Amino acid sequence: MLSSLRSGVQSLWRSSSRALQTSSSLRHDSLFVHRDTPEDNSNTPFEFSPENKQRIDALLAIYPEGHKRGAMIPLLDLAQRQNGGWLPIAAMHKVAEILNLPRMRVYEVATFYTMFIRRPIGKYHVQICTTTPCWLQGSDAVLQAIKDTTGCEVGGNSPCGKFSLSEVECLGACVNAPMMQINDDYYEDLSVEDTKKIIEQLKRDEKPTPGPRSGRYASEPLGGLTSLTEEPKGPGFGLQDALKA
Amino acid sequence: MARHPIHKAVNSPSPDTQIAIYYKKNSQWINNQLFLVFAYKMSNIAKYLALDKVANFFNIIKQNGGIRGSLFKLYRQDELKDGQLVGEDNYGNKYFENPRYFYGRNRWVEYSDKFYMNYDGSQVPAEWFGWLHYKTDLPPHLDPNRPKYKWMLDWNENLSGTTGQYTPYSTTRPKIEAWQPKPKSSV
Amino acid sequence: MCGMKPVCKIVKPLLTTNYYDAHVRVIGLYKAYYRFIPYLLRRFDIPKSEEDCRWKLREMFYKNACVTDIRVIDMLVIKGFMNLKEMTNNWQQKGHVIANWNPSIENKPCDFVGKFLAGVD
Amino acid sequence: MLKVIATTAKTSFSRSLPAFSTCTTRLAGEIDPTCRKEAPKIDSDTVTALPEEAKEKMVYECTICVPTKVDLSPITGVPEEHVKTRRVRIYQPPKNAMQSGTNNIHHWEMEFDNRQRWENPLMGWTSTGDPLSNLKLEFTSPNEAIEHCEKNGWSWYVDVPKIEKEFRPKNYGLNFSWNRRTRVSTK
Amino acid sequence: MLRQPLSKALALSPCARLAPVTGRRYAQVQAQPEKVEVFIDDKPVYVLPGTTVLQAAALVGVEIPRFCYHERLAVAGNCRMCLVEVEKSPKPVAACAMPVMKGMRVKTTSDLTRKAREGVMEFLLVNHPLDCPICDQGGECDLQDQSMAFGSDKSRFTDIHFSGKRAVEDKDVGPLIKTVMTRCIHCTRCIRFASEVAGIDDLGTTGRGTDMQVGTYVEKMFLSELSGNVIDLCPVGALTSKPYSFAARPWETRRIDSIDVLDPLGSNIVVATRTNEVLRILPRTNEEINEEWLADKSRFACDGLKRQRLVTPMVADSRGNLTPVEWEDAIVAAAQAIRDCPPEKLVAVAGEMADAEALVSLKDLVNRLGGEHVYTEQSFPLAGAGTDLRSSYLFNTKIANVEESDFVLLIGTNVRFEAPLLNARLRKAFIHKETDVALIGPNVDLTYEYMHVGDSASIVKELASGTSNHEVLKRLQSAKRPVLILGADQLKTPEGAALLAYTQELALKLQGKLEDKEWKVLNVLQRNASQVAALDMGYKPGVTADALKNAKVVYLLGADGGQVTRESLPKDCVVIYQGHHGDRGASIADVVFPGAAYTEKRATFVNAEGRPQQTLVAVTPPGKAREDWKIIRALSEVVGAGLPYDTMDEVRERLADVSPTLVCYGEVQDNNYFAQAQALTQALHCYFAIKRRLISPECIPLLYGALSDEGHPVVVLRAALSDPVSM
Repeated sequence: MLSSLRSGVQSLWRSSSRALQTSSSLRHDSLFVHRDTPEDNSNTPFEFSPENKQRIDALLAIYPEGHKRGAMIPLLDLAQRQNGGWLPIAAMHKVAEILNLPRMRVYEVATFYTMFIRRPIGKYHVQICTTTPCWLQGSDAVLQAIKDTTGCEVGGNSPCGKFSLSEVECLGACVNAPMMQINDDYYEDLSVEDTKKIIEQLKRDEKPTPGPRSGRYASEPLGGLTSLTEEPKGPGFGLQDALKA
Repeated sequence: MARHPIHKAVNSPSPDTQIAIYYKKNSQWINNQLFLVFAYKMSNIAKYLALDKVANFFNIIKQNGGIRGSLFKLYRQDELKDGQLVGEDNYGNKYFENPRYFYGRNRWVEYSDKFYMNYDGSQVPAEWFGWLHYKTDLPPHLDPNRPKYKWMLDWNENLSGTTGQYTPYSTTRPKIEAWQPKPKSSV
Repeated sequence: MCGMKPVCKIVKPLLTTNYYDAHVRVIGLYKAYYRFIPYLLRRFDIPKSEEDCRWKLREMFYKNACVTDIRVIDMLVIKGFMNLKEMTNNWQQKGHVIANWNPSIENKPCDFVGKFLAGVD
Repeated sequence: MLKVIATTAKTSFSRSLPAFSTCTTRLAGEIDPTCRKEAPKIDSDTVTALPEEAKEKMVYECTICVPTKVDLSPITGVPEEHVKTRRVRIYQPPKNAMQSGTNNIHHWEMEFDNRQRWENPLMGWTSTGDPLSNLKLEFTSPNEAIEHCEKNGWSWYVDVPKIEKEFRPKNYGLNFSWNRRTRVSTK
Repeated sequence: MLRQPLSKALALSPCARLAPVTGRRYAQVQAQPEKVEVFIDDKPVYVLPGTTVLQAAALVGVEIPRFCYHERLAVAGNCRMCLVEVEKSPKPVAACAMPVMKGMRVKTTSDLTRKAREGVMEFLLVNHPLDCPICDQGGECDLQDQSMAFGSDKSRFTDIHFSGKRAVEDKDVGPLIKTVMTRCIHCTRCIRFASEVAGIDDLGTTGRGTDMQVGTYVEKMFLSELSGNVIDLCPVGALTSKPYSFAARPWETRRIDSIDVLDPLGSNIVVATRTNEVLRILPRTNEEINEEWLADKSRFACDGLKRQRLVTPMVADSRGNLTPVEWEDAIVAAAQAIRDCPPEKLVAVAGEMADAEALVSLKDLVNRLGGEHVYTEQSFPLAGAGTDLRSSYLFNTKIANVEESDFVLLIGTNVRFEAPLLNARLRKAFIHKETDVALIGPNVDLTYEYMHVGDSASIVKELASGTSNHEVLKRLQSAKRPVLILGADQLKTPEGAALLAYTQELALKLQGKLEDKEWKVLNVLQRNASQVAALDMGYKPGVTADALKNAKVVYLLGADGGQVTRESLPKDCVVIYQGHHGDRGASIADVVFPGAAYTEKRATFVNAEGRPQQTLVAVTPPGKAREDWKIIRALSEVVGAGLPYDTMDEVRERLADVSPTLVCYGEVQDNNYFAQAQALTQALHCYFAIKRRLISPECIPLLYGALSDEGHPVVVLRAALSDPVSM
């Protein structure tokens, strides 16, 4: 609560803040302590759905006795998916209850992994990569396009509540830069128009085709193959004569 | 001889007016002075015969309330002086001046009778202290420039050695809070 | 005699090597003080008689009568002469000398209830 | 200073040594002469010394036998009440619970019982009349401390800390053991 | 914390246990594995295989700097401060986690080691604020000291000039612990303490990398009865004591080693004082009692020593209001009352913090006057052997030996509340020695798993007679070193005698079968610090209503337990109260004598094991207060029955006359005569049906858990010492 007040005051004084502090504060975009909100407090009910309960049983069966806590991450993931992409504290408590662990141990895991999102989030979580290869390929423009179309700020939700935007580090699809991840799908080789189109489709709750937008199938070269163009040679190619049977 | 009041220190709007008032009030006394100077010149012989001293003696006795009064004053103050009553303060102390005595003894105070023998210097209030010690020649009741504020306290004599004296007390919080027994309500 | 434990040990002496010499030194110190008493009374204006001073002197010496260690005796003699010299040279003042009688110190209560009420340990 | 005293106390008695003398110097002369090979070398100072000086020197060179139990209380100058009524605690300083380091606790200390402190009524400062309150001596062993206390005539007692600990090898792997309760919940 | 089922865990072979080096009396005699030779700075040392380098170094007196390592906690190995060079190892190794190997040569002062330490220190200081001047840890800070010894004078990391140091939000974990989390260096000692020793898994690390922080994630109090120990454990100033904050620097304080009297264990403490004020209380290592922990009540109740104190003698005036008087008047008033009183109507009642010296003087005084009525507040059944045999009211197993036990049965005691450090021992045994615990009584949270047998006292009877078919009986009978712990509070009731008798019988049956004849089974856990000494001296336990009904003079020696009330006394009865706090006792008194609290006197206290220990004078008693035995001694003289001792040494001689065990400081005498006690009980036929449900105090882990009508928790904490009942 105090920190939100603080950031509010700071944004008011942003222009003159240099006079007040000599160094910028190092802060992560998410908090590592829990703050009770109307949507997220320990009293909000959370219960796994019957299907998920079956999944939990199956998951727990994988782990041997004495190591059941290994199922914590799958369970948290299940909870997050069931809860529309974010993980309320009540879900963490539920997981702790299932695994018979102190709650703190679940908090530790949930805060450690950035893919567990502990604040309410839109239906579509747009994660745009701005690491060097994507950045060189124009991820700034893509980011701007997402901001314009969704109305999100980085680290925030859109006014309609449908979208959330995060800036992330490399997602491992540098060959198809620039790229973004929306929920579980990668959208690659983006141009500004592509991005806008994808967002528009999502606004209508249509599902855009994931993958590269450049017409590539995967990460092959854009202008066709430059190597390995001929038929692969058969076995024994280039072998010493003496070794040929 | 600082006979004439010097008003350098007092930054009043019209010092001359005040001097005029002062002199006007004391004109009788000045006339006496002039007369004395004249008499001095004219009566060397009388002086030679110490007759002026005799005159002074009777004058002093007279001013101090006859023989009984003079003896009492002598008993109380160890000296008898004649002089001009300059003023009296709120506590009943009377202030006198007589330039016939040399500088340093020509202003004095007669403490109020209520002090009887228990008089001491601290019973002189601050404003009269200044006049007594020649810091100013203007008696305080004639000095319009003296600041008068609501917050100024009445003069208070030094109470050391009396029951009203200041005794130091601890200003620190006690380290141990003692238990206060609950008073019994009955009877 | 306490059996196995060594009772004596060999050490370096301070002034004397035997009780006789030590005794002689103590007597010498006593005499020096004794003879100084009249001067002491005059010089420091002590409100005591010579007899008082002699008794005090005897008392001071007898206080350590039970000391058997030669080195301790020697050290006491040394300190005694130091004290005497301080007096003869006027390094001590009247207050120091009169302090031997402790005239200004109130006696602390020594019975239990007295100590208890006074709150002294 | 010593010389002064020595000369002051010089006497001309020449009686034989008393029978109870514990002086060991006399024994030195009774060594078997056949063991001696050569005349002792005498330095020039000894030769040229005056008889008094020689005697004095001899005193410093010889040794005497004294009781093991030394009582220094007559010459320490400590007031008698602080010798007779005080109790000395001999102890090993405890490890400060706030810190891990143990380098400053491998010795023994002695301290006196705590005496009365009182408070200044004006400022609340505390004072004590105990000259020994700040005396804290360090020793390598309790025996040294005991000897020191006995020498000074203090009564003492030894407080032996119970810090002998069962040695159990630590094992990082125990944090992860699957079948023991030592498994830590954070791993 | 996934635990094995008890049976499975117990089935494990004990070979994993390592025998202790120092001869603990009940230690298992096992074949010692061959020791290996290692060289620490070229000094050879033989150690058990599996010993860590750091432990081996400690054996030869080489201290390796550390932050995260603590010998009573699990190895974490995350601070890296203990890096040392090992010959033939390419990189420095963490000494705290590295087991020794044969012929290993460790160099703790080599260049590589020094450089490694300097590097670690540089990293630690990158984000550690330079606020030592306003930090409460300053002067006793491991980081401060070690950076002086091993650190570099400047940092090469200039990035912080632009980005600033990491800043972490402070946590609110209750009124006892102050947190300044920016100072945290992530040693995780507090987390490990909470999860291993305290058994409260509330602390943890959240986030990762530079955003990692130690805390509770959600805002909650650190609800442990041992929470104060994390203050000691924290090597920096991240966790400090809230009541002590900004009070003093460690070099300003005088430290006096003393004994705690707020629980029956008699934990060893260090009282830090300055200007005649007790500022804080720290634990002092005593492996036989408190190791190096201290319960919160003992640690934080010291500010109660400054409140509600009796500082002057008081006598009730004609209207019954207590008015301050001088000592003479108070003593004369009390002596008058005692002289006028026939000896059989003089009743003395000792409270829970009375010291042995005062107890013996009071008893001697009453006896000299011809009276016999000396009581304690806590009751104990007198049927059978009663208190004649020491073994029937002591903690015979001894606290440290509880660790050696393999099965502990708690009967009607909430150890966590009554003796938190004993509970910590039990938990330690549970974790490290695979000891199992069972409980008869209310199902309370003891911070470890236990077998709940039921809450009826009749179970004890069934166990004793062997008619029970509960699993716990089999476990008890198969145990090599069983321990029974009976809560003394259960013995207050009319059925107490029977409960004690059955417990004695059960213990004796178990003991008869043991191979280890020295092992003691029966334990009674007393509730306060004075009871054992009082019983040793022959005080009668539990003041009876009959005695009070006829009393003419009642002498309360710190008796605030509420056993004596005005209603229970005749109208004209004179009550004399002697104690250090104004509470129930003082408020019904006609004469009040101010005594000294445990930090203000040299006094003997006997703990639940029967171990006498002495407190030392840390501060002067406030105002006109005097040491307790002296008050009684002075009173005796005025009464006309002067006690024959004037000094503390003489009182102690008297104590030794009464019972030589009372002055064997620090030592415990072994107790026997269990069979005789049981035989006496049997002869008197104390066995009768017991059906009561056991009720033990609900666990309120913090002192201030029970809110009184005063409302605010901290207020209650302050008054904690003066009013122990509300805790």
